[in-house]
Amino acid sequence: MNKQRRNVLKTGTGAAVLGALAAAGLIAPGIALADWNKAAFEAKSMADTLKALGATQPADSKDVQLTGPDIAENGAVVPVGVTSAIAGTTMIAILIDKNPNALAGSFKLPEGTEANVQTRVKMGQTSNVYALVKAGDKFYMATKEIKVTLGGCGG
Amino acid sequence: MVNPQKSIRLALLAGLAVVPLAQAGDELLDGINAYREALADGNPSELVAAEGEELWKMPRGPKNASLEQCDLGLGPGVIKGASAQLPRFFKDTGKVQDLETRLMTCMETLQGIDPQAVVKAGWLKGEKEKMAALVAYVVTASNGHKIRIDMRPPEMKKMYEMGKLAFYYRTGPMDFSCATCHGDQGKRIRMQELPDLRTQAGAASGWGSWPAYRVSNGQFWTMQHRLNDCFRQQRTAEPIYGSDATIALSVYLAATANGGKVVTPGIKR
Amino acid sequence: MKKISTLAFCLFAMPAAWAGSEDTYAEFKAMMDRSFKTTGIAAKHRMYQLDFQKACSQDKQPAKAEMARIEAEQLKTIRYPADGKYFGNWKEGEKIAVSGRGLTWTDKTPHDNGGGCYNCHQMSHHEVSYGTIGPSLLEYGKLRGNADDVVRYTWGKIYNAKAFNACSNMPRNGDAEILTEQQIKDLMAFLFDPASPVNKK
Amino acid sequence: MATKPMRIRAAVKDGVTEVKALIAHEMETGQRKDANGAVIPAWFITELTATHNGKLVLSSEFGTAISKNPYLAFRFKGGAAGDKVAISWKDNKGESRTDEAAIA
Repeated sequence: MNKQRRNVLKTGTGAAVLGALAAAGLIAPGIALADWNKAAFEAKSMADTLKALGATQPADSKDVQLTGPDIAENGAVVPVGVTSAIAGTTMIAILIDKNPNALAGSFKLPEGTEANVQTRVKMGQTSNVYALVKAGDKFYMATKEIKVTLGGCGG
Repeated sequence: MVNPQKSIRLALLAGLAVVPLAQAGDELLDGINAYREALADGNPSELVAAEGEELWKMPRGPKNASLEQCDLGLGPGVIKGASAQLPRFFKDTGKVQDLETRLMTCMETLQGIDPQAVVKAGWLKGEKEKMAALVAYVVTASNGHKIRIDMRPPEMKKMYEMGKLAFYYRTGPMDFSCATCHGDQGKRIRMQELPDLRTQAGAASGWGSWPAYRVSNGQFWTMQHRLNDCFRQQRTAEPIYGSDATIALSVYLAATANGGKVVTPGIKR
Repeated sequence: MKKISTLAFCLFAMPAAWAGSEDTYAEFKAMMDRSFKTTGIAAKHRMYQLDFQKACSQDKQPAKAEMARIEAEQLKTIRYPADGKYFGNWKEGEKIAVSGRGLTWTDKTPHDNGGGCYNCHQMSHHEVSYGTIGPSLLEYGKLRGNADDVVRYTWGKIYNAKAFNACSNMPRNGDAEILTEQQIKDLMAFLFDPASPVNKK
Repeated sequence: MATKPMRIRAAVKDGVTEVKALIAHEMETGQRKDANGAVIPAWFITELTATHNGKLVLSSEFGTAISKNPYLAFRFKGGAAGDKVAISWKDNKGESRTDEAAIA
């Protein structure tokens, strides 16, 4: 399906075809532009995930900020936010070292969208969480450890 | 032969003299409070409430009617502030009802839906899932209101007495009652702080923040669901959905919380 | 079985300090009776109180004499290990202390239960998620040593806490058959063993 | 299985529009088991995009570690009261949904 769509786009008649598909309710507008990075999401280790994202050796940067609680009462819902002060930031990704698959999500930022996203992630256990940022063709990173603990009884 | 009384004193002395109060726990609690604040914005209960609004307005049941004429105590169709004044005594049914049993009455009288369809459904399945959505919608309309339970009717006074007895009723293999965990100040289970439900402040923070979305399982829980799981953890037999004991407990909690602020739907661990 | 046999005596008797009328109490019992049902292993007879449970079902503790009477009665239920060995494996004990599972209507068997100790007690140096309903048990063995009377008292307390405080919040782990003798031995080791994280940083 | 509506809030302040969205989705990891021990199959949003008056302002990819009923907040320059912000998602079962809200 994705491959087909890309081909459609390449032929130049894509816009019209996409419009028709969207109108028919077959695809949602805009979605055809995205292309789920299976290799990155299915990678297990941090290293393999970074590789799949094309981010070899990201530099630690103070201009990337990862916000999140020091301790989460429940790993099922951990609020995290990433901001980047690096000009020309085009991508933000959130990685969790000790999860079965490190990559939680990635966000592509078109011109005009601020490098500032917040979401909520699942954590299987206490782990380092990484914010990965792409600006130009370089990658930058920030880290924070988030502890996951048990809340109520029955655990 | 050991003198057990002497041993207790020894053990107590050792405990009190040497073990410092757990200061480390306070920093952790601060951290957890920060975590909870981060969750308050964007409460997924909104998604459930949106479904509930649709259900409220949708003609359903054998009578193909909506719930828009349902009287939750403030007149037909009035939901603003209604759940802040529940449970209450209803003359038309001659009963003290909580939000859920009152909604069941409306579903029966307006829509022709058998209350047993709600009672017998599994949690968050079938008619109970619909009930949860309706509850989310209704309680959202009381967010920020004051808890105002009308305790004048004698039926309410009696339910309060019954609820208080139920609150302290120790039973089952673990000898627990509600008061085992909620009958003292400043206690917690694991990292979970426990409101002291005997006091106005404790009851207001507990009663006033349910129903709620629970992030641990991603579910919206009504008060009946909350109470049911309290009894499960107490290891008692299972309370019947909407039974008098559950309503009596709700009256006891709500009346104790009177004057407190409603923050519903809540968001919980 | 003894739980069911006491049932007949307490169904309609009021707690001693109950201030309301006998009629109201009878009505309360009737309400409880129609409000609960058997689900899975959680049979309805769990709602019928033992005498001491009833005595402890008020906002105040019973009178001193009543407390002493209950404690004496409960003390008789404690069974010390037949082989005289009080200590099992602390690693198993830690698992039991961590687990809060068992005996609910969603549990399949009444035999595979946790101790739920962390729900109420601080216990080890590394577990930060502990409750405060009970006192801290950190460095339990290190602080108290392992003299016979301390060991025997601790066993008794785990087996039936009501023998030492009639209305204790702590379950009767042995008497109510929540934990097995072996599990209590493992918990004892967790509390006393110098190598256990209760005692060792 | 019908999809459920999202809740989208968008507000403009000082020339920047902040969007907050709650999306109804199970986000099942594929690593949990049901009561009978059978694996509950993965079911999660893979792609999510947002547009402002039809122009792309965010395109994201999710894995199974995004929480159930995902929450998302982001900001873009521009936007005026009454403009439309639309969010679309697609999941690994091929289901999709679009909802929109007016900027306040």
